[in-house]
Amino acid sequence: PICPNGSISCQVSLGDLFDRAVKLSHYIHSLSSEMFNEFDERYAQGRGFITKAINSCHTSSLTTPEDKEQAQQIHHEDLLNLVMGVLNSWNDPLLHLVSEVQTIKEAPDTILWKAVEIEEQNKRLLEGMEKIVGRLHPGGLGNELYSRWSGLPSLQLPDEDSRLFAFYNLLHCLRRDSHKIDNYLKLLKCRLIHDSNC
Amino acid sequence: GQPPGKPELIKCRSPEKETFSCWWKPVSDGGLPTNYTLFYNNEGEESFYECPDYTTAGPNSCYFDKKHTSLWTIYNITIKATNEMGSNISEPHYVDVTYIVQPNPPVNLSLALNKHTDGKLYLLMNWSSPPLADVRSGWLTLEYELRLKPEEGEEWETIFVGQRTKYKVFSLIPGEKYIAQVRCKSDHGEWSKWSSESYIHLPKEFRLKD
Amino acid sequence: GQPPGKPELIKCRSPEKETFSCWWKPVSDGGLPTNYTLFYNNEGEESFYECPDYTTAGPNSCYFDKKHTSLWTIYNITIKATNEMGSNISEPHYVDVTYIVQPNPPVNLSLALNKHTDGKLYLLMNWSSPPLADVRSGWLTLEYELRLKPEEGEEWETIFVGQRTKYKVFSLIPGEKYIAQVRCKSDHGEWSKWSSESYIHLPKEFRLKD
Repeated sequence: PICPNGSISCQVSLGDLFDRAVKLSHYIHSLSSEMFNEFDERYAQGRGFITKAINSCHTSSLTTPEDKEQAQQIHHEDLLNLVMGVLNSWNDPLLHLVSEVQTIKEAPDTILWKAVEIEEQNKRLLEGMEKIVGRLHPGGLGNELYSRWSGLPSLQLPDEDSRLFAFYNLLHCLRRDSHKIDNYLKLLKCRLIHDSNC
Repeated sequence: GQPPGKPELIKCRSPEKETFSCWWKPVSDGGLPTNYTLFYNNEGEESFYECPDYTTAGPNSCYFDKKHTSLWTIYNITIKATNEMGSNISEPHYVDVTYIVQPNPPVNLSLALNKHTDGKLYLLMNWSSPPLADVRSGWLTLEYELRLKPEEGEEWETIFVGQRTKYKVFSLIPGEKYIAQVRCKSDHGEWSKWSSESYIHLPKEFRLKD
Repeated sequence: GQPPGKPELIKCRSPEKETFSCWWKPVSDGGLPTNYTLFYNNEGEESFYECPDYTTAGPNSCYFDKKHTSLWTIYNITIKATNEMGSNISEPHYVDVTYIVQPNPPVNLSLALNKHTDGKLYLLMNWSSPPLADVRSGWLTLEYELRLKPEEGEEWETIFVGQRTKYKVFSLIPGEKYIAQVRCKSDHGEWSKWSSESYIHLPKEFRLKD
């Protein structure tokens, strides 16, 4: 039974919070990956977008660990702060993605539906992470990281090729950042809940 | 007249881990019109809120839509019954949405007799996930359980099959008429109801091994 | 003699998200000895670097050890073929190690006959993650899939089992000799090859139901 001794210490355990966060981050990345692949197959073939997408994510100013060693050396507080920073930095672009994706010519429902689902689930994951951070660091994490997105005008460009590239780049970055978040959360869960012995 | 009896919250349920509803048992009201209010608060919060929607889930119920449903907190829920003589409050009922997920039953359960390449006959059971859940397969991981018995038989044979949506059954009695059902559950939640029954009449010469 | 044809990069693969290797197809070299050099640069960097290790991953390959492997960044890789008559350069090949993870197969697949508390016999399958994969720290998350068939049978029965490393199988034919294999994939990557085969011969009186 939930809360056997009434409201005393009646809360979702940290382990359960992490389990739910990891299940959500895994789901968000799977959706982001499918959405990117669908868009790439349908709108980007032969346009060489990948060469222009290099080094162009709005979150690249957030220095994140790029291999296992770096990720294991970073303090969990800083890794949590990075995850929060990346998640927060995607709120605004995801909101606009939902409305702008509908303007793409013959955008299939599956892309539209995924954009809506990812925007919703990203907010839900952010709510969960705030709960986890509040549990681990009641005083908060100190300097909040955030990277502003200024890509809306490029999603509304008249020239189709430029506009499609803007979408391609946004979905490429979403796939990348959602994978980072998923990977870091799985690492944090093993470290904080299972003493690095998953 | 009397003040109302103590109300009791019967059950809370979420079909897809996105929304949830709770139902309570009306009290013995001694003939006086009784009014019910549901209050809830989340762990660590002082303030209480009132039920956002008393109608969607039917009489004596409260429906929490997506905006009011959180996976990250435990809800402390109480019901207050009031009539002109006074009021009465239920015991607090604690709810963690992940643990009250009870999907709708699986659908399209089909039974077919198949022959293995090496001649052996077996029963192939096939089914689909419940409509609401199949759209978000990555979000709601469903596991299934089958049960099977001869029509006249008393005892069901129950088989847990994990995330599969088809299953081969070998150990069957030739000439028998079988009833089969399937149900599902999300990782921490409750089993759904059993699906509607499916039937198959095995031919007499249905050998297990030629 | 002729200058070499245009080299072509065939595949890049990371077995555990910590290192990766790339392979290219040797060109038609018109009988002249041809030398290959691999150049790469990382997203946001101007300068190009040469392959750090041409031997570890075998002929016509380049191996990037941990120090030279980063995730979430695009490698721009080209191959240059040179002989005494001249040289030729491949198309650029863009790789993000994040999306080329294909683990080695699981190991130590064992099959054992067990009896359930209710007397039912079942086959317990047990295996371990591939040696190089660091599942313990959470850097790599592996999911598994089993397949099983009677030795003479054509059709494999495939079962996805998520992150578990053991599984109980109930629906089997008594007296049959079974072959089993297991494979794995990183949570968002490519399936490994199937493991080597394991066998078990079920006794005749292996009743599924007493």
